[in-house]
Amino acid sequence: MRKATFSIKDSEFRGSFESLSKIGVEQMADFDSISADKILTRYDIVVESSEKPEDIAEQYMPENPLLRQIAEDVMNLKFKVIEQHVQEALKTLTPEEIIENGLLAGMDIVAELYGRGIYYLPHVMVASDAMTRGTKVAEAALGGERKYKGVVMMHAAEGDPHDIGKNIAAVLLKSNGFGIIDLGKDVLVDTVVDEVVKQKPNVLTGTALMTTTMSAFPRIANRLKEHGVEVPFICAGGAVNREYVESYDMGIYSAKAAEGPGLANKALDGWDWKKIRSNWDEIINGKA
Amino acid sequence: MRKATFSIKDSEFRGSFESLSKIGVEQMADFDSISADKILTRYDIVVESSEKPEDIAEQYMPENPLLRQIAEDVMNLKFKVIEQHVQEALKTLTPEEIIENGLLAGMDIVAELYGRGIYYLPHVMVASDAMTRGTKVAEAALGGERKYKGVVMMHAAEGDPHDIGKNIAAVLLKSNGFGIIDLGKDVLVDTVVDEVVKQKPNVLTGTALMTTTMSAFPRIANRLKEHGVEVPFICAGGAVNREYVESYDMGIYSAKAAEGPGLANKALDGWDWKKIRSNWDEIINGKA
Amino acid sequence: MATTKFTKMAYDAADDLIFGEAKKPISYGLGLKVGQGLVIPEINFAPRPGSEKSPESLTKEYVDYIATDVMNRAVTLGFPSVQLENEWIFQMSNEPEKFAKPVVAGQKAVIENYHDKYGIACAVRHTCADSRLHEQGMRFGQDKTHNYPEKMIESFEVAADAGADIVSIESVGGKEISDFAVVRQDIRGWLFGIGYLGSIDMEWLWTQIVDLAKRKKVIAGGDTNCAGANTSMFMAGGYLDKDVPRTFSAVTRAIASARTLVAIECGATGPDKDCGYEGPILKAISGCPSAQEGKGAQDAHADLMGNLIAQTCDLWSNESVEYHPEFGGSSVQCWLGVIGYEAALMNASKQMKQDKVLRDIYVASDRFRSPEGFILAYDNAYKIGQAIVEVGDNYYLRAKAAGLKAAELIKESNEKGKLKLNKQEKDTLNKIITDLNSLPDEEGKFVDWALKEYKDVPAFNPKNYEL
Amino acid sequence: MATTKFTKMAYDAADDLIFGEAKKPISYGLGLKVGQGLVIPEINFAPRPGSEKSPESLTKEYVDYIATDVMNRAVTLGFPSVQLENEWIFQMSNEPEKFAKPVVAGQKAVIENYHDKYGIACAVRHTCADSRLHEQGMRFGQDKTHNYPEKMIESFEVAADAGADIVSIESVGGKEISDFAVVRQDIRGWLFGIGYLGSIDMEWLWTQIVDLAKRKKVIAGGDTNCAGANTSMFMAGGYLDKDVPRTFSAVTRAIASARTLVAIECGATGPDKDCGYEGPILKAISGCPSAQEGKGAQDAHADLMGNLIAQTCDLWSNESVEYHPEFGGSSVQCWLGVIGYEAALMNASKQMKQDKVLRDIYVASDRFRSPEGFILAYDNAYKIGQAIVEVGDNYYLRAKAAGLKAAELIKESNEKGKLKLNKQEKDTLNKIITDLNSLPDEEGKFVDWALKEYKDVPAFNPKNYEL
Ligand SMILES: [Zn+2]
Ligand SMILES: [Zn+2]
Ligand SMILES: [Zn+2]
Repeated sequence: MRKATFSIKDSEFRGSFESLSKIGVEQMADFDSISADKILTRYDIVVESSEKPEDIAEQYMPENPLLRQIAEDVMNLKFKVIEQHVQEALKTLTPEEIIENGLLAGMDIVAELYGRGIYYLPHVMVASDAMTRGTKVAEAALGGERKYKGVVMMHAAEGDPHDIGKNIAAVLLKSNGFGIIDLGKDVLVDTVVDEVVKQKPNVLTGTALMTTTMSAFPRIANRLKEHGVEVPFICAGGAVNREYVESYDMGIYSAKAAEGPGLANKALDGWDWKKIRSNWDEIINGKA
Repeated sequence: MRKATFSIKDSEFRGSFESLSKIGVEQMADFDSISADKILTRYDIVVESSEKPEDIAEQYMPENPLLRQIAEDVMNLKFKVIEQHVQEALKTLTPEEIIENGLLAGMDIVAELYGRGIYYLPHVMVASDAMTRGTKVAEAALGGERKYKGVVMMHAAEGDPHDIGKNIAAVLLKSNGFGIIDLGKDVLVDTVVDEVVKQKPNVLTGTALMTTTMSAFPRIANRLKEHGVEVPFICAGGAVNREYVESYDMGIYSAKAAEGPGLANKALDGWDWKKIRSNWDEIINGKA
Repeated sequence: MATTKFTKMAYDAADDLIFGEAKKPISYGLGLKVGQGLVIPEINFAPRPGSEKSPESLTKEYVDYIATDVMNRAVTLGFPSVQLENEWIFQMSNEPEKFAKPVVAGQKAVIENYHDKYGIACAVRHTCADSRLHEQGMRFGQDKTHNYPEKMIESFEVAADAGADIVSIESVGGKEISDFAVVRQDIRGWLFGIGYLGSIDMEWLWTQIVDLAKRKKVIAGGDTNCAGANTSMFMAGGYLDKDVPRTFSAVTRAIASARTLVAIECGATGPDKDCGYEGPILKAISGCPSAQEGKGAQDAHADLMGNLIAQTCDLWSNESVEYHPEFGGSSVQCWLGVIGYEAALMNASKQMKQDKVLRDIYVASDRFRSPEGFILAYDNAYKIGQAIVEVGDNYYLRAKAAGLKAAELIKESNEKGKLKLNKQEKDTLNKIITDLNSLPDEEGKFVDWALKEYKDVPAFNPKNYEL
Repeated sequence: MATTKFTKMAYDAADDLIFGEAKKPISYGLGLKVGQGLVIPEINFAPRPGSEKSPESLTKEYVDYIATDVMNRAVTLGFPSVQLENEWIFQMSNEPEKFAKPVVAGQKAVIENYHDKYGIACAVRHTCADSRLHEQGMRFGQDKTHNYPEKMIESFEVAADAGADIVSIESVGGKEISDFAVVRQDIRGWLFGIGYLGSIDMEWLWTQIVDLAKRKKVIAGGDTNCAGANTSMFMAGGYLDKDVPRTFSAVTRAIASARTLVAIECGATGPDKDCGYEGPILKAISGCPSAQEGKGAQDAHADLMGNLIAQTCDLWSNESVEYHPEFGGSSVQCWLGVIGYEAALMNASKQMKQDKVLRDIYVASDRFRSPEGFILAYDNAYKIGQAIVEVGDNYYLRAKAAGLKAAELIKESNEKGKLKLNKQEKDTLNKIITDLNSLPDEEGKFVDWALKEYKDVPAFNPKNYEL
């Protein structure tokens, strides 16, 4: 069999390389002379908002000055002074009011700014850190346990160690007033099923970054069904896609962490997984 | 909203175009000076057989000189003289012998040469035309109807007008000794089902070039099942893929027309569709 | 139905042919400027099987999923312009008002939103199906069962009224003969089917499409000999395929160009269809912009000129991909990325004033990969164009001249030792030259011979061509 | 564990950097020659979910389907060479003898057949998984439940013994800190996680891999900061994404290069991993060949430098695609076509003696598309390389220098009016410069501060880094 004559002999390569250097040709182009506008369009700059965060926030700020201060601390990432301000407010306001109308109200503003692309994710994360600090102080003053508007149980799929997506989603849900039960990462199907049956969250979430781990989700869904338990099961992560998630009962697809609160709130409104699924596009586009 | 500044003004374009012509720069490269070997490899030439068709054919030629002549006529595409040679042979040989050991034997050689890449499809088609002419003469001399080794029913899917793939496959199957019932193109599911139930072919084939027409196949399979009929159903064509075809009962995938005879012959060996399917790779690779 | 046939070249020299620029540029859609200095990606897609079960599910697929995904990704990556193409599925052609209208209107609404919000230049092409069945009849009034010729024209009306910016078709005149001929490697039959009958049918069809497009104020883009030359190219395949020799498919491509040219002669303005690989020949003759596809169309098929065919394109296409998820997003998004970045490369080369260098690197990659690409290299495409316009007034003569010129160019390069040919390719090439040269110099004699020779070809009815 | 750190550049000038050629070329596999004048496509794939249910079904998927399809398409299209890459799935890493060995051996047998029959140059890369869990322990003897550190090294043994030509990994040292930092836009934390801890872990890990590779006579290719810088880049996304500003991700990329360099300093020879976008910086410093991916990797993800990143590549990759059918064949075949033709384009430019022109067109396409691509343009990559080698002896200082240099280059171009930045990008850039400049000049002081600052980060255990 004749061998294909494709090989490059080392000497050929070195020869051509050296000759260019000998000639000393300066070949690098003058990149600054090109008009990037004729190659690409900076749509992010095209739609850059000229609105100031403070102006947008104004319409959502609480009237009560103490609550307003707390909301501003959240929005402005003032995690150092927020605890002190919460202590102040506790003198005249209930912990529930402070949490609901101060801390969570501040996060609502942050979410609004994030939705408008004025705040980026890091703002949300750090604002949430601030909110968490303030919340700890307020919760300590509660009589009993804090009542969340709902509970979301979260996990990263069995065999999957990636949890950054889950962690971001947890922060956004917490910032929206949900109680979070975080089972962690690489959580066995058995564990998820047991915990859901035991603790009865309003919503279950799962993230999977690898296609070989996402098969845990339909297994969870089927096992829950066997137990007679039905719960909206929001599935997300790089591996999953809408087609896959909608192929098993309870599966609700989510592409971005920011979609979490919108979907979970529908569960609180009494929508079962079927209703959430069939109205998915409208929910995501804010039209339902 | 600021409009993106991407538009090319007509004047800019014409300007740059004209200046090149004015300069009269002859920019077209000297393509003949490049070494294509360093860019691509002509694998077809690398493995080009140096064997002559006649030498390969020698090992398969019938001994009887009359049959040998007929086989050579097929192999050498001598459609003008083949009828005459068949008439000659009928004086001393039976029509069955002539068909089996002369005409089909010639096509076996053609198939061998085609498999080795020495003959191309057009050779096969024209050889088959020659074989068909010879066969007509021999069949006229038969006492009763010709007995084929098996019968293959073929169609192009409901809604699909493309039939070149089917036509090529039909020629190859006929050249392999099968009787063909060609239902044509854009054949209703009902018609296919009725004809299979009525005529009971050994094998059914279907081709679909468009993904919106291939859904006819599982419907045919289900309807046949309802009738209690099971037949290997070879599905092919640009639209279908193995995963899809193996998703319904009876479906046997085929990527190339040349695979048809190999698969159909297994049905004659008594293999049901399940056995053909699970041994598919081996059959295709000639190892079963 | 007189049309003005091309008897001279729009370009003075082959070297003037370049991607992103055309002698007869055109603007349409929402700010889309074709052939005016930038190459535009054209994304082409198919709905998932099952989505056609109702107009609602089909519209959701095409509008909420496909079109929205496309525009999202185009903006995300910063592509200044994009064209969407829809090749109409059976349901849309069969019941245009019910299935096609909401899709056309819905997609237009989506791109209008993105244009308004971001300023992205965009347009939608609708390629209606040629659903005519040769054996049932290809002219009005012949197919009384399905009325396919009438339905085909109706499709264009619906498309244009509902929001299409540009309409096209992949017409099938002569295919009954070319299918018969290609599997028998009969170049004379192929010439009859596509060069002659195909051209007649093109004239009948495109006169109507151009008229309709004028009335409806949409662009009549162009056609492609997908049904003929692409069948031939796909059967020829690559180095492991042994069905049709690539010298045969190369010559069929040249013949096809003489036929696809008819659309432009009827008044189509381009850009013609992405899968019309004969585009470079047409652009050389007519100066009209063209859409092409190659390495970015691997989702639909492989070819042996993945880079070369970009040489003179004004739109760069992925041919077609079924909508489904990939790791990187939906399939339409992934392939838009592939073709959009290729357009960006070509556009960047213009900024660097190195577009002709890039063009020549494209050509160098595949010039000798196959005779098919070799004859389409812009310098050879130009020569084939010249052979056509020299006898431009006669469909038969010009198609034959195109085929012979292609064969000669291949032979010349092979004899020089540059374009290598395997044994089959060589033998076939010689047979082609012999066969074509054996044909009469007069159309009438050729047609008389052909009508006798091919009278028994299944589905062939001379009445389809008014013969 | 002393390694020789780079304190000078392998190349004299940025302009000497070009695709297809490396100062330290390497040959391996079946006739594969890397960095010796030709660019090679590297096709990367994932098995379908469900195929992992048994070693037999997994082997069938990887060997009978994937590898066979790849080699068929490479020969069909005439590609002179191809490299296959396997990123090990969980089952293969967890039970290497049972699941991985037959796959490795089977694929090797397939490519050997094609090499013997056609002469195609080929090789297989196996990228073993870094399965270590930070909270369970990353050094030997720490994770007593899963023994992941030990299992990870065992994977390499099995891969090398069963037929791998080149081994690589996407290691995760420092990720617990970088994940925490990226969502908070904390560049100092990111520097600690990847620039410092990541480098320490790289040294621990790569000393062992290089030793193993020498013993087993396979190539120790290299690493990538996929776990850090790619997380940052993917979160930054494109023009519609508002999670992480692209000035932040650009600086993380520069910092990552100082960390990925450690593999080479331990003795890895390259080509390193396709998704290591920091590759151009490493090549400028070390002269070792690199694999890259961009517009051909759209199947796995989009990026804002689809053309630019080809500038200095020696292998061109598709990153990953799940095996499934497309119109054009199987997905691996379609994407091999895309990357194979791009390699052909680059190789054709060498024949035309226009490779540097093509390189510059690649760069021009995306230089100003995002700060991320801007700093990787070979001239800027070279400058970042210089900043690294200037303080090359110290992991902390060189990573900080890399980050600061990247930030300065961005700022300079923006102030000139060339690289545009949106408001977030600008504010973030200024904060980055302030933050990095506020850090101590001494590693000891930095580490003391960081250990306190990040002590509560989940899964962070200084013992993992012997601190
Ligand atoms: Zn087409
Ligand atoms: Zn796909
Ligand atoms: Zn990676």
